[in-house]
Amino acid sequence: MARVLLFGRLADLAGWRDRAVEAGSLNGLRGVLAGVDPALGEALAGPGVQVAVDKTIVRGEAPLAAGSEVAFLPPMSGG
Amino acid sequence: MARVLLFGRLADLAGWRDRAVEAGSLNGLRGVLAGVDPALGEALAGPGVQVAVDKTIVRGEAPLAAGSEVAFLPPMSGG
Amino acid sequence: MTTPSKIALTSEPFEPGALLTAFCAGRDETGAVASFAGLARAEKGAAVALELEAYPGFTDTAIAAFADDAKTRFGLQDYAIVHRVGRIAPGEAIVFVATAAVHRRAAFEACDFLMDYLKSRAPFWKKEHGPDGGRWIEPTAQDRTDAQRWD
Amino acid sequence: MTTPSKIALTSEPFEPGALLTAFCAGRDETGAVASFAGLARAEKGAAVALELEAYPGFTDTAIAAFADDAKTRFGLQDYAIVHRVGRIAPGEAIVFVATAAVHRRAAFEACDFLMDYLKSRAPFWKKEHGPDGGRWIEPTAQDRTDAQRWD
Repeated sequence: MARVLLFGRLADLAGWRDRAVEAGSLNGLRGVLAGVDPALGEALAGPGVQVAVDKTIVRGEAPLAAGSEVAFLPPMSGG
Repeated sequence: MARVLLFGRLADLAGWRDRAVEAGSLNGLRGVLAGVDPALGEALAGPGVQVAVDKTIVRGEAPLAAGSEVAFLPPMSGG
Repeated sequence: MTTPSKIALTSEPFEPGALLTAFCAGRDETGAVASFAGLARAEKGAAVALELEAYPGFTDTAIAAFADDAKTRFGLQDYAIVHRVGRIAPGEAIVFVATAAVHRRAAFEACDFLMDYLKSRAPFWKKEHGPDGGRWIEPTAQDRTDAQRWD
Repeated sequence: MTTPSKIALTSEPFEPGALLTAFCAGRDETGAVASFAGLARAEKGAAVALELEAYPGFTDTAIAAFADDAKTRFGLQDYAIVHRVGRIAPGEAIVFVATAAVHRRAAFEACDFLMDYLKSRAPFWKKEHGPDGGRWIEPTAQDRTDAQRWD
């Protein structure tokens, strides 16, 4: 199980911001999320959305260990 | 009588900073001060020393009314 | 200076003046303390509240990495950064940055530099709540221009 | 803003943080408050005290004229300037400047501009007291360079 965190407009779109999801890789996780909520799946793949695994930005595919924290980060606005 | 104020190193040099002096003009006042203390007279005429009469900078000669306040201002250092 | 430089994210209102008092204490070799307080604007009623979201453990780490680089770049003795998160009412402080240096040029430039980063590139997500609801916003063109001054 | 901009010369120690608290109060349309505190340095014992002399009624008038021009030039909502006079111990505040504006660029630049003026051209006379006595000092080359940035 990975812990998935959504921020900003992604959380508003999904209607949740913190959920446990069964997935062994980032692409697998994207597939699960898109299967449940296609609009969210599209938004997660949209321009400017970055992904952090265990608080480190990753690009492309990555394996997920049990207990990994995966955060989807829309474009940052600054404070 | 004019009220004469000295600032910064001029006051240290003269040994006073506030004194009443009888004079009808700025040049007259300079003459009186130089007569009493030639080193001070020279310092007051030195480079960068400005004169304010009633808190307004004046250049050259100026008449002094009774009760005028004359301040000799060495180069300003900023705060 | 032995004072540790400090970054805090807080969901509670804070007082910039109190932070400045703490930051200035015991600084007999500092000379220059520059600071900046960003306050939420009411926009004559068009802004009801500002909502800022951070990712704890990611946002503060990113800010610390940036600020420690700035400390070296500008030769700071010290800095302090406090950033509000959550819902912020008009007039309340959003951010406070203070920088300490021997001379004022370094203190001013570092404070300005840190603010440009915090306002344009730091990992926050910002929602403006108006009378008709909320909207997520992105950096302004001015924010990008300000940040690029340092590149 | 209805807050009157304020200039004060004081022979008593003052607390920059307390001044910032007062300056920030009730500002729900401000957005940006930049401030600067100049503190006396001990110079590892080489500086025992700083002594600043002002000409009341002349110094404050000159500062006010300059600052009011700056307020217009940078579109400030408000400013506050408090300057210590007399004998100042290491670690004590010499000067505090705060500027309020809608956006941070104006607040920062105006604060920097006012400090350059205060440190280099404002009508003060400054004496540094060290272990071996005091000496009157004049603006440094850096002060003149800083001030000339704005000409």
